[in-house]
Amino acid sequence: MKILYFAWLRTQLGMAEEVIELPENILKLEDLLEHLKARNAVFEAAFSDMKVIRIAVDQEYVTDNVSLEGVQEIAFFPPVTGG
Amino acid sequence: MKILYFAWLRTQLGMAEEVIELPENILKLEDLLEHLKARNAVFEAAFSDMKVIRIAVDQEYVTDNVSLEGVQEIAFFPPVTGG
Amino acid sequence: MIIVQDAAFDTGAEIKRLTDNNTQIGAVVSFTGLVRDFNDGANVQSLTLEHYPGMTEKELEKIEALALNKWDLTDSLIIHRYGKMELGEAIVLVVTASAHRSDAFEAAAFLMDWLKTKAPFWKLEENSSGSENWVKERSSDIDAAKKWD
Amino acid sequence: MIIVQDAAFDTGAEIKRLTDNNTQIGAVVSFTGLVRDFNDGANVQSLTLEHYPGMTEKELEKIEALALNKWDLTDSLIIHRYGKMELGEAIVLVVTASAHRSDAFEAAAFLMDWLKTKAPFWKLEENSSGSENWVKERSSDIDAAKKWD
Repeated sequence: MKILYFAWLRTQLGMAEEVIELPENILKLEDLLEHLKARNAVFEAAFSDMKVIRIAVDQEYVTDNVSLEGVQEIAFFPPVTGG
Repeated sequence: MKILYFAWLRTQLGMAEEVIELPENILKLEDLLEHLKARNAVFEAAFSDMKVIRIAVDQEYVTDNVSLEGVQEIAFFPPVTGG
Repeated sequence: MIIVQDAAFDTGAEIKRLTDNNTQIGAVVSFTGLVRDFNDGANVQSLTLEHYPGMTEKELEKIEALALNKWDLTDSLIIHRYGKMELGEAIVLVVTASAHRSDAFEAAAFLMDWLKTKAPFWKLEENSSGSENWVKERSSDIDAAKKWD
Repeated sequence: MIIVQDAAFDTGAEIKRLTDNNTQIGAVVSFTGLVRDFNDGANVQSLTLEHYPGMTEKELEKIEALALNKWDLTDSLIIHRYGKMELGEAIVLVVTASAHRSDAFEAAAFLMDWLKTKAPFWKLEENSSGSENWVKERSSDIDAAKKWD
């Protein structure tokens, strides 16, 4: 599964994208978030306030704790500021 | 005093403008209208429905029976349709 | 700025002229009104716009001053043509520039609504059959203008 | 039509392209968003716009489809740039064409409000002091978008 990071999340994590093999116990979005935060202090800090993080699953906004079955691409990013 | 007519009022009256010497008994706008309507059937018909006539005195819209003292220019025209 | 002219204008060039060399502008809204092939009647071929020279300019100045007073605008422009125009030609242009998009949008809509009900212009439609028709006042235009009272 | 590109665009040429040869259009509204010299911070010198290729296009298509469904539009166009832009450069263009001006005005305002809150773009401001700053979400943008719900 591909994970994308944009804007300050990208610069803070020092990473624009990564490809991960999901451990078997990670079934839903919340599981993935816990998995990422458990990596190190940088990830934990970046995802400490989920109010300032938006999530897209296969390029569609999600706000629920969706299943990751069959998902190809997840993106984490700050609220958008285009226009 | 100059009187201007625009749009269908101009074509109906066959006149874009005229200069008239006001008779002494014509003091207000309503007096002028009666004076014009008394001229002939064409003027009477043109001014028969004042709901479809707008009036500007010295290039300012008026809706009241204003005094004509010192007035240089009166215009009669249909509701505007620009833009 | 207000301009009343018979000549055609170029919307893009006018927008550019208003915004060039002003780096405080974040939002520019333009409205262009064109001669379309149906209006009061069908098969409109051309329009002739009559106006009241002198009063037209005064009314447009007043309307622009109201907008500049009501919204936070960096600049504004109204161009209104008179004379004969063919199908697809631009009749009127309103451009508003502001730091903020809501001011630019609202002011442009206000300028058009007021111009439609206050500026002394009259449209004569020429149809393909050769007949002519003075365009009638629209109640929707009156209602649109009232919402700014 | 939606276009996501790094190249600059010409507002006037785009408006012309949308309206030429369509004589049913009576009203064209354009919104151009420009890099201005103040935003979250003062002394903005340039902006870099990051986006999410793929999702950006999908979101813009959805927003345009909503507008075309909600208003009576002859045509519409959204151009949004990404990459680095200097002061005064155009970032975004929305053009709406309709037989009626209220549809063109409302649809353009809606497109901008939704684009501001839904399209995955992020602005990095570069200030004259050399510092960089990710622009923050604005509550006024969220409120503006809510009014169309």
